[in-house]
Amino acid sequence: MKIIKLAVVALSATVLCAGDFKPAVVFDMGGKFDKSFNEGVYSGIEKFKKETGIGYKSFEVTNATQREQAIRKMAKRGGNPVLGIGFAQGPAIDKVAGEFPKTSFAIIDMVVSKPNVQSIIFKEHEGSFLVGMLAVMASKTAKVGFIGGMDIPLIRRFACGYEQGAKYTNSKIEIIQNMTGSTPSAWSDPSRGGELAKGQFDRGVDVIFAAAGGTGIGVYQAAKDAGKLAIGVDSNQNYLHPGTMLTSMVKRVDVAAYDLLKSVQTGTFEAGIRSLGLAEDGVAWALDEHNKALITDAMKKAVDQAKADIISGKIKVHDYMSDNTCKY
Amino acid sequence: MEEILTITLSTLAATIRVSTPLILAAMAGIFSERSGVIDISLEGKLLAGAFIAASTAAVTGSPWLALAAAIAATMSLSMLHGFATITHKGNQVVSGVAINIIVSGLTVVLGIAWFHRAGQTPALQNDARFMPIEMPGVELLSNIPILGDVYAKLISGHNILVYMAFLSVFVTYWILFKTRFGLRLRAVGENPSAVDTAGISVAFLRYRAVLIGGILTGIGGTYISIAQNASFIRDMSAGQGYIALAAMIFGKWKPVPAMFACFLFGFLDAISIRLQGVFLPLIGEVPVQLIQATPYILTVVLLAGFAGKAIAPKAIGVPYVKER
Amino acid sequence: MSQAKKPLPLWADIILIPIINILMALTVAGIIIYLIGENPFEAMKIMIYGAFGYDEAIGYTLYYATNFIFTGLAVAIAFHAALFNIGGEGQAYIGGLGVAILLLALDQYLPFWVLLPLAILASMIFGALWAAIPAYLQAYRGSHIVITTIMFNFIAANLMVYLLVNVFIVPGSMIPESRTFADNAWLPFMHEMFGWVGINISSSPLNLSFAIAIIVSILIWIFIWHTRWGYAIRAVGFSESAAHYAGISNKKIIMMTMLISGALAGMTGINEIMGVQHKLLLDFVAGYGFTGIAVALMGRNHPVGIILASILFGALYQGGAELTFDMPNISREMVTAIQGLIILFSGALAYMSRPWLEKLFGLFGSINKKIEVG
Amino acid sequence: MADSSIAINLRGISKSFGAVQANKNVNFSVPKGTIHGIVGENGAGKSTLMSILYGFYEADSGEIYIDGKETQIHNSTDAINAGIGMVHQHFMLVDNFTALENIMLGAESGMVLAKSISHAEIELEKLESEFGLWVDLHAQTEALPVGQQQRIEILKALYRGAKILILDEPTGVLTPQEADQLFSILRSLKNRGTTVIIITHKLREIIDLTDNVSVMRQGEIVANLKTLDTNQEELAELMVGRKIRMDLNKKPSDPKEVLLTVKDLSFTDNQDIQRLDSISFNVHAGEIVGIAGISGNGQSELLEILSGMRHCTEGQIIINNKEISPTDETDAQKVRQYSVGHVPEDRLKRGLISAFMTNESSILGYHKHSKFNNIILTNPSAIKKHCLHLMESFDVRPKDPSLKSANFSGGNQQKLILAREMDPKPKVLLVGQPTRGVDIGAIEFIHKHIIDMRDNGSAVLLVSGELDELISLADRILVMFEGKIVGEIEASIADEKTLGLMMANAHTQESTIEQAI
Repeated sequence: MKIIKLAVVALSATVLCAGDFKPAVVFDMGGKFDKSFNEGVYSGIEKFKKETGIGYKSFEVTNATQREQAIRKMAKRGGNPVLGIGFAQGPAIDKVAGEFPKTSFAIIDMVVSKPNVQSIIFKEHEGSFLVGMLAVMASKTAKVGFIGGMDIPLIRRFACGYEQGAKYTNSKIEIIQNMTGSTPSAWSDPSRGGELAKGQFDRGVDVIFAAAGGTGIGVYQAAKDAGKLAIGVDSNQNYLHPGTMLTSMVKRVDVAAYDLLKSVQTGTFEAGIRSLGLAEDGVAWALDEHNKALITDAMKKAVDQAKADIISGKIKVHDYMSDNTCKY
Repeated sequence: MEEILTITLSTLAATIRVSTPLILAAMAGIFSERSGVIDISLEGKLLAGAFIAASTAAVTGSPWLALAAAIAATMSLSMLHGFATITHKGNQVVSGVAINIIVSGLTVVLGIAWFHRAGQTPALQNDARFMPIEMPGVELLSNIPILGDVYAKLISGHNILVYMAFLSVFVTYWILFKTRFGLRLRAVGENPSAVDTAGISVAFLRYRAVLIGGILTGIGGTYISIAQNASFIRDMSAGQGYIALAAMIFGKWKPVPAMFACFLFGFLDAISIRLQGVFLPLIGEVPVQLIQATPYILTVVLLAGFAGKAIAPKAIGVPYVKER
Repeated sequence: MSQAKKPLPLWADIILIPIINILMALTVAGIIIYLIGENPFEAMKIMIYGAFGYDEAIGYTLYYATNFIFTGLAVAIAFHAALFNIGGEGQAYIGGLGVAILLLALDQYLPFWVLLPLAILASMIFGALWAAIPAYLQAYRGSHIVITTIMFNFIAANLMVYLLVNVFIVPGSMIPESRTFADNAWLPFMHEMFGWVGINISSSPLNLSFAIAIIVSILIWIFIWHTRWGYAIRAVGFSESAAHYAGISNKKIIMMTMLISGALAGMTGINEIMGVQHKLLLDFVAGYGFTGIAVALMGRNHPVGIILASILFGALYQGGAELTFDMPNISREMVTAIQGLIILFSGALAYMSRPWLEKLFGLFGSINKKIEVG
Repeated sequence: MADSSIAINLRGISKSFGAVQANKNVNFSVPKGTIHGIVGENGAGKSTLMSILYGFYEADSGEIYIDGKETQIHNSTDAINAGIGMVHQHFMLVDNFTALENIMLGAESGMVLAKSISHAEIELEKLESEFGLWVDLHAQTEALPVGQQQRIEILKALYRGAKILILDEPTGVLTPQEADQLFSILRSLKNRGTTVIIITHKLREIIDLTDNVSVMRQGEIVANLKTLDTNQEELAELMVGRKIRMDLNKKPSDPKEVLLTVKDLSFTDNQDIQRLDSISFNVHAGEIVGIAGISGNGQSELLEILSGMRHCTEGQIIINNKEISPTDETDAQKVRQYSVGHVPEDRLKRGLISAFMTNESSILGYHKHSKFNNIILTNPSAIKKHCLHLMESFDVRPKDPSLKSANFSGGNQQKLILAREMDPKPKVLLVGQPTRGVDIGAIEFIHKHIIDMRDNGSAVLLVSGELDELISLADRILVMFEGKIVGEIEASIADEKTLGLMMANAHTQESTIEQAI
């Protein structure tokens, strides 16, 4: 009996920890329904909530000062873990994590070196490589396009992987690239996204990969209106316009967020960098009933092969952020 | 050659698309300001129109109902502006600023309450939107070089609101200069006492002018959310109301010149999208921000009288009080 | 015979009417909250607690208030000369640029007590310069200052994007922001200063600039009502032709007032850039310039009123952010809407309540008289 | 009471604005087809009464009968429908409209303008020839001379079928010749059955033109008379309410050294209109020089230039042996330092700031004076003391420096301004319209103080629209016409008739008074 009792005590100790477990998420400016990055996190934690019945606190940031305020408030109110979405929250997490050394923090898309922070980053270049291949294979004009959000290294990383994948398939392919803007509003400007897409279509592009958050919605809409193809980003956006969405370069932020909560719940949280690529299923290309018709077996085969080669190291996809250039 | 034509045409077509809400808002501004009421709230009305249109379209699926609802909403804002500035003789700029701020907050608040999508409205299916119209004869003309392309890409292939915007310019011109209402409207913006002593109600005249502005901005807002785009996104008017105001001043409060000013500003926007990252000979890379700031800079230059004097209606900004 | 209307007593004019205006705005806001399906009184309670309930909240409230005091004073002083400076947003932005340039250039070389006055000066000069062009155009070319200052807001926004993206950005960074200043270029936070004297309060962005804002308010009060320059500004504001008769140059007053106004708006940069962010970043003004209009209108262009109105708006901002934590249905934009309503009711509809107040007072007056007679 | 031979019958009309009662129980009637004059001093309530008749204001109480029928007039439309037209003192015209558009405005014949225009052209052709009211219908209104603009106003009324025409101070901006033309038009209107009401404070016009006359004083009608039965003297007495002593017990002047010299002064405004044309004159210490002229002939500009409010284009001004122009960039404050006082023509717009407390208004123009300032801050107690001193010396009531300037009566405001400008004992005193809109008691007081200034050795330049004021106050009178000085006359031998002729510059063409303000 005594042993059992001890076990119960030990168990209850973990349960007590779990009682401290109050997930808190701070979304960034795009908002949790951006159909993309933030929304991916949202669906991950919603799934967690459904499965475990544990609720969470969330906040959507609307100005720069609020990031730090929101994260601190979450930590203060006992939030654990506190998850910050997006690189812009890096400095805030860095600061608040120092003030609350006992709380677990996590950030997506940015590296923060603190003993209680898990930095989740994705190898977007690997996934982009694959959708670049698909784009070229689907293109009839041998011209593919890329529309980024803000002109920042992270987006360049997408672009560079995409370019490399495209050239890998057809070295003569022409790639037209545009960035929506240079301010955070570039993530939520569908009108401009649509105009950029129309501009690319007029120049002969017939497949566009948009890595531009909410701006992408305008790109996909324009593709649909023009009868061209588009590639979604971050979340699986295939469902938006079946027949138009060739595929989506999925960043499994939902899985990452889910795993994070799970790890804190079970006490297996680890600080440090979690780098998620093809091998970890952190990035992928989406194939579902919405785009089945667009992906031929040959395409699927070629991409699956490339994926295996990347995982095995046979194909090296250049990471733009490693040297801020796109040389491969 | 082929490519230059394509790029030119696509830029011009983009110009038309981008100019449409500007034109509608600028005409709204002309009605209001010609009657002596400054209308800074063009921006807010565009935004409100966009929000209500997208919401209505999302719920009912009908673009026409959406248009009607948007117009109703913007007309209520016009009534509010009129109530503050015409009935209560409040400061017109303050009232306009207030409306802009209220709308930019309320659209998000209501959007979240209604749709739970962080202020966005649900994406619309095509039948809930105003879609491009193929004009008759595109096929027929397509064999004619240049002209065929021009017809197909520039003249045809826009949605009905675009054509309404163009129509609004000529209707505005006609009303303003060829009708009794227009004569009185222009008079009340210059000398309200003259209108009052001629036995015409200054307040009623100004209310009508402001309400027409409401109708036009309602159409403009509808265009932004359910024709140009397929949903409402917070602050999606993005300063177009102010650009329209600038265009109206640039056009010296006259409909046709104001339309050309809208084209100019729309063209600058279209070109800034296409010029991005392009190196021009001699100049090097043109900062996109410079192109984006050009409408504002041009307006300031014009207002400074360096590009012909812009003379505002004389009684503008002054609430009408019978002198004592 | 109609009864001659009596003017309202002074207290009704400067206290009662503003309060009625705020109440009307809050009532409309309450109705909206009710329509969204939340309890407006509950929301009010959360907001008040969130704004004043604990020391960190008060810190945030006063931090926001600091910005509003600067932009509110900027709008107010222009109003005194009958100018409508709607460009506080841009002037504050550029003022912050001035602070950042100075601190980025000199934070390695100079100690804090030298940097502080220089930074204040830089914020003022940059803000003033940004106001100078619209001012010049109004004074000497007759361009409408409302329109030009709006345009200058947009020009400032584009200029700042260009500079941040192309000049100030840290190479390889994701975010268009400058590097963080060295510690000696940081204004002390209020919680740090209290810490020096042994009082422990929670950390918040509230910093020394709040004290600067209060000092500036006093200086502006003295300037407007107790110097010959303030006299000249008010003379021009009330009657341009009388000022002209008195030999006060309208043009010079426009220039002087707008330069001061721009300088005040520019000082927002001290709080935001030197006090809180410690680096130059995008959109740090976040609408504070526009809020300044509401603050000035509500504060009746008087520094005391402006400080009170600023605290009210600070409370709205902070309490509003708090509200979104507890009532997910209400977003921070509710505060924006309330702000707009306050501008509407205390600006454009400021005197809506006046006629019936006058009647009410007339009624009381006549009753009093009857009593006296009786 | 339905006497249809009476065009207008007003009964018991009262109207007040705030605390000011503008009309008190006014009764009078005007027979059809007559010209009826209304005279009264400024502020007697004439314009208010006519604005009520025209529906611009609504009376607080009283009835209006038109052609014997009680008529409700709430707004101008009602008045127009009742056949009333009005030519306002300040024309109600849209400057950038054509004459035709202005006439049509509000009386268009249909939704679309083109039809209205052709209709109006035909109608107006008829009216023009019938009454000799020739106007270039397609000219921009602002480009037309005032006389023509007035005709547009008359045509406007007639085009609307007015049977009753009200004219408010129609001759203020006209030369006597233009006025004569106007009168002959009015007579021909009368002969065709139109009833005319004319407001004026010029008694000669009443005698020349009208059939009947009503005299107003302090908001009330004090007399209704047949013009044939009365004369100017009687009317003047009725207007003022007592016998007027034109005689101010003024000692003959004793001019000493020259304090103000004006040489070849010219001024062209920014619309390229020459307002002043080589004016030269002197004013000596101990002398009052009056400036006469129909308003808009350069008097205002002259005062503004001498006081430093404007810069002249050419010429020389020497004040107290100091030259101040034309190269010297000067302003009103600097000119004051040369010992110049300036009582402005427009008291409310210029002389003080209505929203200021009176102690603030009492240093307007002197606010930089070291007396009122410490190094940085103002000295409120010195200012208050100064204000009390001014109020004391000029009997300004109520004696409350913290009261808003707007809350004083016109006479007390004017006294405060005079006190402020006279208190530093300026060598040169410039005075514009010192008694406009001021009640009688204050007028005498003001006149006495101006003469005292002269007797104490100041040089006084007086611009006034009231000829009797000029004649009684001034020692010499200069007459201005079209920016030139066209004559000079000793006040002792001047009378209104001679001055009137000089002001009209009888031998010049009428059409040349253009663009008068």
